This record gives sequence, C-alpha cells and structure tokens, in this order.
Amino acid sequence: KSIAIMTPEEGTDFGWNQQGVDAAKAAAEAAGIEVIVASGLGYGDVRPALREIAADGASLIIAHASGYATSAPEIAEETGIPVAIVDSPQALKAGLVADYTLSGHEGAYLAGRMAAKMSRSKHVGIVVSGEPPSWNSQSAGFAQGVKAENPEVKITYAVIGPAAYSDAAGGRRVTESVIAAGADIIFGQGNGSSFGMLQAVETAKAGDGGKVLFIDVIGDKTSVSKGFLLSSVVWNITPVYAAMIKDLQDETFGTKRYAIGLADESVALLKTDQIPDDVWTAVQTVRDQVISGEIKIEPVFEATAVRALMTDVSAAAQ
Amino acid sequence: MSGFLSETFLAALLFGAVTAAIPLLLAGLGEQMSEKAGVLNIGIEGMMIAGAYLGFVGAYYSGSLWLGFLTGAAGGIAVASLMALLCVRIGLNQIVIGIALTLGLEGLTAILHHFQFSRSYPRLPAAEATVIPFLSDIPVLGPALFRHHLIVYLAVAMVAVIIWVYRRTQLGLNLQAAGDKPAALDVAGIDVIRTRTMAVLFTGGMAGLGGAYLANVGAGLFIPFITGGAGFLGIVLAMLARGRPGWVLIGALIFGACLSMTTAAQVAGVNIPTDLIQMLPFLAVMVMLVLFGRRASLPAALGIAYERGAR
Amino acid sequence: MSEKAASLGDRAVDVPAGQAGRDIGRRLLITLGPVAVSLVLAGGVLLAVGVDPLAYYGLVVERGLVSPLGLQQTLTRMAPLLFIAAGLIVAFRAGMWNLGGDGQFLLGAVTAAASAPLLLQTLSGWLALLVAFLIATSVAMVWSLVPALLRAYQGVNEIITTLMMSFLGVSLANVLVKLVFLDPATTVPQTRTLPVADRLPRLFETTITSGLVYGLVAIVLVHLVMTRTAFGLKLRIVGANPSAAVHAGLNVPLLTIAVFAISAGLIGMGGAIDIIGIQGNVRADWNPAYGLAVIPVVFLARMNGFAAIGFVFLLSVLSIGGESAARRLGVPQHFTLVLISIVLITLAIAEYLDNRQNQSRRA
Amino acid sequence: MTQPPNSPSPIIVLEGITKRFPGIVANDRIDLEIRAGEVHVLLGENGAGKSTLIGLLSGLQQPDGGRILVGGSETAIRSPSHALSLGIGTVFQHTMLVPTLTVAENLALGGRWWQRPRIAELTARVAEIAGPLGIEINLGARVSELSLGEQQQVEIVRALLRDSRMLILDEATSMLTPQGAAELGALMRRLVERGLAVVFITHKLGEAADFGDRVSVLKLGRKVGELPPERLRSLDRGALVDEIVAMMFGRHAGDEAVTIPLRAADNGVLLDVRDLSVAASSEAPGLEAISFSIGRGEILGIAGIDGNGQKQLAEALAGQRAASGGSVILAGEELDALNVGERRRKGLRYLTDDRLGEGTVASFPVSINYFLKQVGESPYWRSGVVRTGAIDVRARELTRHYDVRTPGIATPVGRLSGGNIQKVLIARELAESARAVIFNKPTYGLDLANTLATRQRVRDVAEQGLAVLLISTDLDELLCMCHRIAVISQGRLVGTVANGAGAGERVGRLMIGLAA
Ligand SMILES: Nc1ncnc2c1ncn2[C@@H]1O[C@H](COP(=O)(O)OP(=O)(O)OP(=O)(O)O)[C@@H](O)[C@H]1O
Ligand SMILES: Nc1ncnc2c1ncn2[C@@H]1O[C@H](COP(=O)(O)OP(=O)(O)OP(=O)(O)O)[C@@H](O)[C@H]1O
Ligand SMILES: [Mg+2]
Ligand SMILES: [Mg+2]
Repeated sequence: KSIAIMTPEEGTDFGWNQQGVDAAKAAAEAAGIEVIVASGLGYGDVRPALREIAADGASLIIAHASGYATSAPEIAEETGIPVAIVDSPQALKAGLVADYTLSGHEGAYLAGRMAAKMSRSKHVGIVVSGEPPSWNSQSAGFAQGVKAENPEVKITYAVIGPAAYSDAAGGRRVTESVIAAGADIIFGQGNGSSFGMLQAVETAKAGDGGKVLFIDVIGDKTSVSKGFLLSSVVWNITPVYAAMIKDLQDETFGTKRYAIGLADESVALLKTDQIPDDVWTAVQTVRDQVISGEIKIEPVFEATAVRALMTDVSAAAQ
Repeated sequence: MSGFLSETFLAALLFGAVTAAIPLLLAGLGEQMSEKAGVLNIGIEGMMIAGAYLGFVGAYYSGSLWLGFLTGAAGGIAVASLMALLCVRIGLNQIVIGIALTLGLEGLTAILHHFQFSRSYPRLPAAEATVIPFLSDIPVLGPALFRHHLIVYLAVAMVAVIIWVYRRTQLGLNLQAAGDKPAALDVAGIDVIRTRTMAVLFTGGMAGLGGAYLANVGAGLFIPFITGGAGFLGIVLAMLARGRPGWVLIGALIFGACLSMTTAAQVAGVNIPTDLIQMLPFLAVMVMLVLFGRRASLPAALGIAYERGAR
Repeated sequence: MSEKAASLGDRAVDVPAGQAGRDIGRRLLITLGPVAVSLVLAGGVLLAVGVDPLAYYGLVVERGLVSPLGLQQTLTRMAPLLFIAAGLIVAFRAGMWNLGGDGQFLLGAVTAAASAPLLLQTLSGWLALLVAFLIATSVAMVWSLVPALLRAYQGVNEIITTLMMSFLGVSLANVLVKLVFLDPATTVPQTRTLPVADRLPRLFETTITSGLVYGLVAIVLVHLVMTRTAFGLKLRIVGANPSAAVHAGLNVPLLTIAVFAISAGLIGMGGAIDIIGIQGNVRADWNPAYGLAVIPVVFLARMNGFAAIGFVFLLSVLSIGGESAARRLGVPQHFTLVLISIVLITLAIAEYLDNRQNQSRRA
Repeated sequence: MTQPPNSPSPIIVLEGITKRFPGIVANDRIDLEIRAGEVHVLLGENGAGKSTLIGLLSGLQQPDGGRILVGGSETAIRSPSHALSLGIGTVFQHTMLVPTLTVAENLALGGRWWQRPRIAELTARVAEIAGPLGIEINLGARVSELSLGEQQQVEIVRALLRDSRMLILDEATSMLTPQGAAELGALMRRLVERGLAVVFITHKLGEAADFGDRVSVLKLGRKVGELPPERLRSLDRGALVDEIVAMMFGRHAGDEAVTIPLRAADNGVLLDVRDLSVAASSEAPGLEAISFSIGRGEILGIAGIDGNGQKQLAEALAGQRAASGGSVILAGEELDALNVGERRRKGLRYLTDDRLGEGTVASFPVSINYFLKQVGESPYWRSGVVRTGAIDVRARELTRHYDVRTPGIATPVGRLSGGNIQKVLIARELAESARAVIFNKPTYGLDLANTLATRQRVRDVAEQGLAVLLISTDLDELLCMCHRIAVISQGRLVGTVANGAGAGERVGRLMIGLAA
C-alpha cells in the first residue's frame, strides 16, 4: 500500500539522505505503491514521528539513520508495523524488523586503488566530519585499497570534529591542512561539511602546483562540482528497498539482511572526466576480482581500528 | 621529509588557526562592547548566522566579497536592532529575547537555504589574499600570517581601534558608565538608551561580519547551522577577557590554535579519539579559571534594562 | 550582575498575590493572545515559502494537542523538560545563571543509560531504575561542583564556567559513550539498551511515560520548596540580595553550592528520566539541547513552577505538532524553531504591555 | 504671595506642577519660583515630594500637570541633557558617580562621544573651583575608593564645573562634617552673589536658617508654606526654626532636648571588646587593637569622620567580618568563634546603615523582611516549612508597635520611604531577647519626626538595661544621647570623652587630630 522513509536531514544533501529518499521513491514507483517521505527529523527522539507514520497507515517504515535503530524496532513492536533499520544486523525479527546495513567498503577499496594510482605526490588524504560506523568502514576500505595498490603511498587521516557534520568552514580548514601536508587526492565524507572540503579542493593547490582532486561518497555531486570531482562511491539503495517490498509481499520480511555491494552495482564508482581510461580499466579489473571473491575486504567499523590503518607519520619520519 | 614537519604544512596549520580565530575574534569583540554597556547579548549566535547567510547571499549574487561583508554586517545589525528595540528600548528580558532570536534565525536561515540553495550548493571562488610585502616571505610565519584576505588584518586592527576607544575617548567612558551605573550617565546628559543601542548595533555588525567571514572566507559557502556555537564561544571569550579587547584576540587565537593542534595531532598519526582532543581548549580554559579565577569584574548593571527615574 | 538581574524576576514573583482568580484569566489572555499574534507572523513566513498557514496550524493543533496520539507524544516529551525547568527555577531564583544544562543533562543521561542495564542483572526492575536514577543525579551534581566552588569561594562568574562545563560535559558524555560504556553488541557507538519492558511503566493504556508524573511532582515540589520553606527563602535571599544574605548570617558559599547541586541534580534527573523512561540508551553525539529552549520558558513563567508547567506544555505542543505539520506540508522541520522563537518574543512583549497597563491603571 | 519690587527676576517658575506615581500624588499643584541670587531652601518630611520635584526640574521625569517656565517661556524639560543645556545643574540625593571610573573620568562624563576627555583642562578648572571651597579632590582616585562624603564633594564640584545658572543640591550636606557643611553654606552664598540660583534641600533646620534666603515647605506633596527673604531676615535663628517646625509638623520646638537616659542601678559591664583587630582590605581600612566596654543601660557613642573604620568595627562585632585578633565578650561569654546567627541568638544585634544594600531585600514583602535574620526559626517556621499565619500576625504587631507606615505587610519593602524601612530594621533588631545593640547611623536621611522617634527608641533600649553602641557622624546626635563618646580615626580609638559640659569641643578636637 505505502512505504515511508524517515531521514535525519533534508533529502537534498547529494548524499545519504538524498540517496535514501530517491531510492524509496524509485522502489515504490516500481512496485506501484505510495511513498511517505519524512525528512529532516534530526537525530533526537523520533518516536513521535514513527508512531504517527504508523498511524497514517504505512505498511513499511524505513528508518534511514543508525540513530533510529533503537526506537524503530520498539515502535514496530508497539504498532505491529514492520520497520527497516540500518547498522543493526542483530535486530532481525521475522515480519517486523529487517536490517539493511549499508557499507560501501568495497567501493571505497576501489577508490583507494584508483587514488593510489593517480596520486602524483604519493600522498592521499581522508577527511571526515565524524566517525559513524558506515563512514569508518569506507575510510578503512579506502586505506586498504591504497595500500594494496602501492604501500609507499602515504595516507593522512583527519576528523574535523566529533560531530562537525555542518561545520563547512572546519571541513575546508582541515582539508587545506591535509593538502598542505602533501596530499593531492582527498577522500571526503561529511554531510554539509563535505561542501567545505570540496571548496578546499577547488581553491588549494597541490604541492606540485597542480590540481587536487576529490573523491566523494554515497551521492553524486557532479552537478554541483566544478571539475575537481574525481569520483564518488555511489550507493544505489533502490534494489534494497525493492527487495524489502518484495519480501513484505512474500511474507519473508525480517528474515534476511540486505546489503549493497559491487556485484549488483548498488555500490559503484562514479565515472568522471577526470579519470584516465587506463586507470578506469584497471579499476574495473579490480572490481571484477572483488566480485569474484579473489580479493576479500573485511569491513572495519570501529574508529580506533580505522586510525590504526593510516600512515603513522611520526614513525615514518624516523 | 615527513609531511608533519614540512614548512608548507606548518604554515597551513597556522593559517587555519588564524582563519578559525577571526570569526571568534569578531564575535568576541562585538559581545564585549555590549557587555561593557550593560547588555548581555545572548542573541549573538543569531546575529552571526544571519550575517553568514546574508553575507553569502550578498557575495554570491554580487560577485564581490566586500559587498558580502557589507550585507553580512547589515544582517547582523538588522537582528541587533530588533534586540536593541526589545531589550534596550522597552527593556524585555535579555536572555529570553537573545535565545529566541538565536533559535529563530537558525531556523529561518535553514529554511531559506533549503528553498534557495539546497539543489545547487553554490560556492564562492577563493578569497583573494592581500600579501604583505617582506613579512610574507618569512618562512612558515609569512604565509601563515601575512597572506590573508584584507578583512583579517582589518579585524586585528579593530582590536587596536577598540582599545583606543575604550581608553581614550568619551565614548569609552560612556560605554563603561552605561554598564556600571547607567543612571549616572543619564544625569551627565548622555542618553543611556542611545549609548546601549549603539553598543548592541555594533555587536550585531561585528557578529554579522564574523558570520560573513565564516561563510565567505572560512567555508566559501553557506549551509544551515554553519556557525555551530561560535557566538556562544564569543560570549565566553568576551567574559574571560574582562573588558580588554587584547585578551579577546589572544583567546580567539588560542581557540584557533587548539583546533589546528587537533588536525596536527591527527596528521601526525597520534591515535587519540578526536573527542578527547576537542575537549582540550575547554579544559584549558577551565584550568585557567580554576587557577586564576579571581572575582569576575562584570559590569554592575549587566543584564538589567535601564529605565529613567525607576526605583 | 546576576544577582540583580535575577532579582528582577524575583520582584515579579513577590508582588502581593491577592487577586488570584482574576489573575489566572488575565494570564491566560496574555498567553493566548501573543500565541495568536505569533501565528499570524509565522504565517507570513509560511506564505512566503508557499505553504498554507491555516493548514499548517490546523495540523499543529491536531497533531500536537487534539489527536489522542499527538497529545500522548506531547505529554511524553514534557517529562524531561519539566525536570530541566525545575532545575533552572532553583538556580535562577537563587540568582545563579546555570547555563550548563546541556552538559548536566547528557551526563545524567549517559550514567543512567550505562548503569540501568547493568543494575538490572542484579536488582529487581524498579530498584535498578531507582539506583540508576540516583547515580545519574549524583553525577550531575558532582559535575556542577566546579562552577559551584569557583563561584562560592572565588567569585568566578558562573555564566562562563557553566557554559564551559557544558561544552566539556557534552564532549565527555560522547567520549564515555564511545570509549567506556559502549555496547559491544552493536557497531553503532551507543550504550547498552534498556529493554522496553524494563523502562518506566507507561500511564494506563497509553504511550505516555510515567516520567511525566515524576516531572510534575519534581517541579511542584521545587515550587513549594522555593516558596514555602525556610531553605527556599534562604536561596531566594541569596538570589535577590547577596549582601543581605551575608548580613543576615546566611552561609552564602554553602547555599551557593547547594543551589548548583540541586539545580544540576534536577537537570541530571531529566536526563535519567529521558533514558529510563523513553529512549532506553544514549547514542554517541546525541544532544537534544533542550536547555536552550527551556531557559526562556522559565523566565517567561517568572520562575513560577505552575506557570512553567503551562509553558513547557505549550513548547511540547509546538514542537510535536510543528514537526508533524512540517513533515506533512513539506516545510523543513526548522520551521518549528522559527515558530517557537516568534512565540517567545511575542509572549515577552505581551508580558511587558501587561505590566505597563497594570502600572498605569494603578496610577 | 506678594512680590517686593526689588526682588530679582525668577529663573524658573513652576505653576501648578503635579506628579503622580502609582498610588500616590508625589507633587500636588506646586507653585514655586526660583530666583537668581537666592538660596531657596526646600524642606519637608521624608516622602514629601522634594526629590520628585528635583527630578522634574532635572529632566528625569515629566510632570503630569502644570507648567514650567524657564526664563519666562514655557518649557518642557525633556531629559537630563536638556536640563543641563538649560543651565540646571543637580547634585542628587543618591550618588550619581560611576564607581569604576576615576574622579577625573566622572567629571569628564557627558562630553561629545567622539571627543577625547580633556583631563588636563579639567584639572585646572577643578583646582580653580575646589580650592576656595576647601575641598580636596584626588582626580586620579577611583570613585569606588572614596567615602560617601568624598563622593558628595566630587558631585558638588561636578555641578559647579558646568557653569550652571541654577544649582540644585538634594541633601548634599547629609554626609558632610559640620565644617564641610559650613563651607558649603559659604560657597552657596558666593554663588548666589555671582547671580546663580541655588535650590538647597536639607533635613537640618539649622542649615536652612543659616544658609537660606527663602524657604519653601512641602508636606504630602503639597506646598504648605513659604518664607520670603524679608521674613527670614526679620527672625532670629531660634524663632525661625520654631516657625519652620510649626509649618512642617504643626508642632513646637524644644522637643529635641538633650535627654541622656539614666543608667540603671545594675550597670556592670555587658559588652567587652578587647584588642579587636581587622586586617585592612583593598576597599576598606583595617582596625587596630580596639578596646572598650559598655555597661548595662549605657550608650557609648563612636564619633569620627565617615570612613575611618566605623563600618568595619560594627561588622567585626556582628560577626559579619573576620577579625584578625582580639575578642568580643558579651555578658562574660566569648563570641569570637561564633558566626552572625549565633551572635544574634546570644543577644548581639546590629542595625546596619545600609538599609537597602544589605539591611533588606527590597523586592520581598515587609513581613518577610522582619524575619530575615530568623529564617527557619520557630515559631515562624516549623520543621523548615513557613507558617505564614504566625509571620503575618507578628508582622502586623511589629508594624503597629513600631509605627511602620506601609500600605500593607505584603508591600515590597523597597517601596517604603527610607524612614519606614529604618523602622522595619529597628523592629527586627530589637525584637526578642536583645542584650547589646550596635546602631550604625540610625537616623541618616530621616526627617525630623522620624529622627526624634528613632532616637527615643535608642534611649528606650538603653533604659531597658541593654548595652548600646551608637555609631554616628552627627556630633549633635551623639551629644544628646550618649553617656560616653569614643572617637575613631583611621581604624583606631583615639580617645574617649565622658558626655557633659564641653564634651562637644573635646570630641571635635580629637576628631581633627588634637588631644582632647
Ligand atoms: N520612581 C518613583 N516611582 C514611584 N513613586 C515614586 C517614585 N519617585 C518618587 N515616588 C513617590 O514620590 C513621593 C515623594 O518622594 P520624594 O523622593 O520626592 O520624597 P522626598 O521629599 O525627596 O523625601 P526625602 O526627604 O526622604 O528625600 C514618594 O512618596 C513616592 O511615593
Ligand atoms: N517604586 C515605588 N512604587 C510605589 N511607591 C513608592 C515607590 N518608591 C517609593 N515609593 C513610596 O515613596 C515614599 C517615600 O519614598 P522615598 O524613597 O522618597 O523615601 P525617603 O523617605 O525619601 O527615603 P530617603 O530619605 O532615605 O531617600 C514611600 O511612601 C513609598 O510608598
Ligand atoms: Mg528620598
Ligand atoms: Mg529626597
């Protein structure tokens, strides 16, 4: 009948929220059902919104934020309306709670391979505005990719602040420092602050005076970038939601986890003009290896473990 | 050579510290003048975000950063004039109005951004730096301190101007009297309401400029909630400085330096949670307060509306 | 300055009571009138962005107040806010600007969230909650000790110290969640979750948490203590005229510390109630920042507990109803902030006009 | 009113001026003429409306009725700066200096905002004005470091700096020494000779008789009489004072006879102070080894110029200020280790001179202010819970007994007049089991009737066998009440004089640093 999606921020961020909303719309349209969009709900208490949407007659509520993973199953229990949550694989409940833990680590791995190939200074940077698990796994995937491609390439990792999601000025400042430290490709994750990173990349020069390039995640910022976007680890959540709707109809909802990955192209690297053809071809080869299982990438969700993967400059200096 | 030790990197860190400090400096200087005149301007965060939004709009549509600073300051002043009208002229509670203005403008600018920019996320070109001859050639310090946009030097020069105003002019005396004993100022023939209004408007202008700097130079774009509490830090700086503009500058630079330190530590690969590093500037201030916290000499009439002949 | 500023509020409270009955009607009028005016003003904003204001307000009222579901949500939302208001009343009446509510609230919340699930392993349900609640309260109290001591013995202005401690407290709460009280079973950094069944019971057959009752009890109790007891009077003397307190032989430093402890304790209780009653756990980077909205509300209520209940209710209606209306009409949620802001300002203006009219009538 | 042809033309004329405040008509159709070359004395009880009238003249408030003619044309005095520009300079009853600024900066206040304060120019002019007045002003001192008396002098100089045509002094002598007051009188004389008009408000009728050319008397907001210069000149001082008193109170003079209370039969030492010392602080002088004792029923006066440690002495005795040495013994019991509340319960009471600053909580009702020092004690509180009934009953009793004029016991005490606030304090300190009472300037700022009543209270207290320490800067007051008078100077007692013939002169000599 209808599905609802709840996102913490407005669905216009060229990222997590927008991808979620767009996917819900696409999946609903494909299934010929209604969609209720509730965006910009914040990270606070969403039980009121959940209860209301349940009362409005949604037959599935997609709680599209890891912050909703406690409240949504509770309200599902209370109202009997099935919910889908993220980042909580242990919470499955037949007919009621499904989990779609999204991790773009495979895509990030490819991005890392690509960055290591393309970095002129043999130094890349990762800038994030916070350390939620889904970002951690991509940071780790990227670092693993870089190292796999060329262990000599240095990786500088910097967090803007504990919850600096909208600190665009901070995003720019930190990114500029990372560029000054020698990085000429930046892998950036952050909501509003990622626009600050983009701004830094566009205005700062690399050590050799050349262009610095930016690799984005989740969404496609091509329309708002100015030729400095190297690529993006784009997530396509539509297949996941479509599968949920199908499982709901088949009454198998809540019995399986959904994930995205390279195989069904729900995770894919964005192709831009900045990527030379040979690099692109090489990366596609790696992609096939990952899909075939030849290369295995374990997702790393924990922040300290992520940092351990980065280049320790103080050690390197010795 | 290690990236951590490279000159370029150190310079970038210092440069970033200055960039981060400027909005705090402007907000702190502005807040200080309100407080000196007896108005606890809690609405400064709202003035900053209004300045950030309007500053960006001005710069984006006109293509001139200077026009952006102008519209930003004007935005801050517009909010401040509301505050002056409500809190200075008719004497409403400064905390209620201050918080209300902050909440309202955060919401309003977010809405405007949503309808205006959330599909395009426009960004400004890099701010043109005014390179100071000779000084800018000093290794590390040169590029860090002497290659900023002109507004940065103006902001720092503002410290000297304000010191001069406080110490050497009638206006300085008026401001202090307005905060310490408004009735005495009134019977000396100076309009207290006008003096305080001027101080609040100045705060608005400075906060608006600070917001505009944050958006136009600091980030190069506007997004909702971009000020993220910078105004409240301005209040803290103004109070810590106890009426001395020089200390606002020092405090702002320390905060900026702490932010850069967190980046430096991370780039150096020190594996400490950022949350812990981020606590450092606040911890430092608390330690300072514990060690040197003497009786805070805030103006006697701070927070109290003046009404002539009331008792 | 804080003394005098707060005493202004106190003056309002202590004017002769007398005409209570007529006063209630009056107060209702000067509350609802401004709300109506705000609706018109905010309606302008809505029209400007192309939304029908009438539809919006209809939804606010329906979803925040009239519909049973909405009303339940509103009442539930009130529970932690009432505790915060109670804590702020204590501080503001005693002339202390406790602006560190967010830090105190979060630390209370985090301790409650960390301790309740563990305590449940050894203690029976309600006892575990009670102990968790008390631990949270004590932690918030201890947290307020730094500004309290600095103010009591060094005269350091508490606006700065509480603001700083709030920034620190929010960070510390995060660090605790991420590094110490982490639930090992989840990838998301959050504390262990208190199962729904073990949380505070809900009222009757509804979704309203019984935390609401505790919140009401707390704020009424605070009101009575502040207005009816020797202790409350002492605090008010300190707030209204600290020199008079010294002259009267009150132990001002000790009372100052007590004020901070009680105020922070109550706010910490708010955090605890929110967790053991509603949320069940604390996620990293969670900060509802309730303090910012409750502070002006307490002033508007002139630090009167009963009036504060009314204003907290209004705030909850606006936020619950506003969230729902915004979602349905495609306005960004942030519009609720604008609405609350306009309501606060018009209420303050109405209060001023009312005072002035009172004065000219008496003249 | 007849106008002799030789009388100078009025600078300001008030016609039917009316000013209302909530619940009160402060000025009721007042007609007044202020002429160049005259010292016009305004007299009236506390709350008669004198300061209100001044407020209207100096632009602080606007009249509700009537008109003000300045130089013959009707003028609305819109603001203080307008008043200044009309040449009206005022020294207000309550100090109007900014405590955190220096004297020079305070004097400079009021210039154009973009100008630099002209301190050098100011220094010369101040020397020019203050010199002949015998006033010494330290321009560099911060106002907060000055005593109230010194602040008053600064304000007088400030008013003179502005070349006013009219100078208003609202109770400007209340903090001055007798010599200071006399000098101010001489100064007023010189000013009016230069063609200025002076309005002078005082509660001391002698000053009115000595300095005034014309006297107007206000009562309950109305003008009840005026003595023109001819009449003033035709009466001698005593007769004049009698006539004024009759106008003000409808009573006759001679009430203020010197009536030192008799000592009781059992007059052993009750309060014994030995070597009491207090360390000096940044804002107050210290005390050095103060010793004295007071017997039952005895009134010991402390004379001295304001700011010589009187307040520190009172506070140290009351336990409000830490002593650095010495001891205080009440009825044989050492009090040194006790705090304010415990000392109070032992019977040691302290009536502060700072009624609004620390004596009361202005926003609290009168009733609560009676019990400010007993919060939590029975029978007004029981297990910490207030018993409003008991408080109200007792508050009404005290209000009646001490004749506190208040609309009700629920009225915020800050709304009462100074004299009535003072009565609340007296009632509070004397209630229940007092043994020794410290009165600090108990009649400061009170009108004659209230002053007399308060003095009588003090005498009554002594007659009941209590020990009384009476601190005052008013020598006449001490001379008409005390058994002995000690003189304090720079934190030390420099001598004690038994009251009697010639005591005044001996105390005076001690005060200015000579041997008695
Ligand atoms: N700001 C005010 N608000 C309300 N009432 C006032 C105000 N100022 C003065 N009054 C009223 O004016 C009356 C006269 O007060 P005023 O200060 O003029 O007396 P006064 O003659 O100067 O007394 P004193 O000799 O004690 O100085 C008072 O009774 C009081 O009711
Ligand atoms: N804000 C006010 N509202 C109402 N009445 C007031 C107010 N302020 C003062 N009054 C009235 O003013 C009268 C006297 O006031 P005022 O302060 O002039 O006393 P005072 O005797 O002049 O004291 P002092 O000589 O110490 O200044 C009182 O009767 C009081 O009721
Ligand atoms: Mg008076
Ligand atoms: Mg007077």
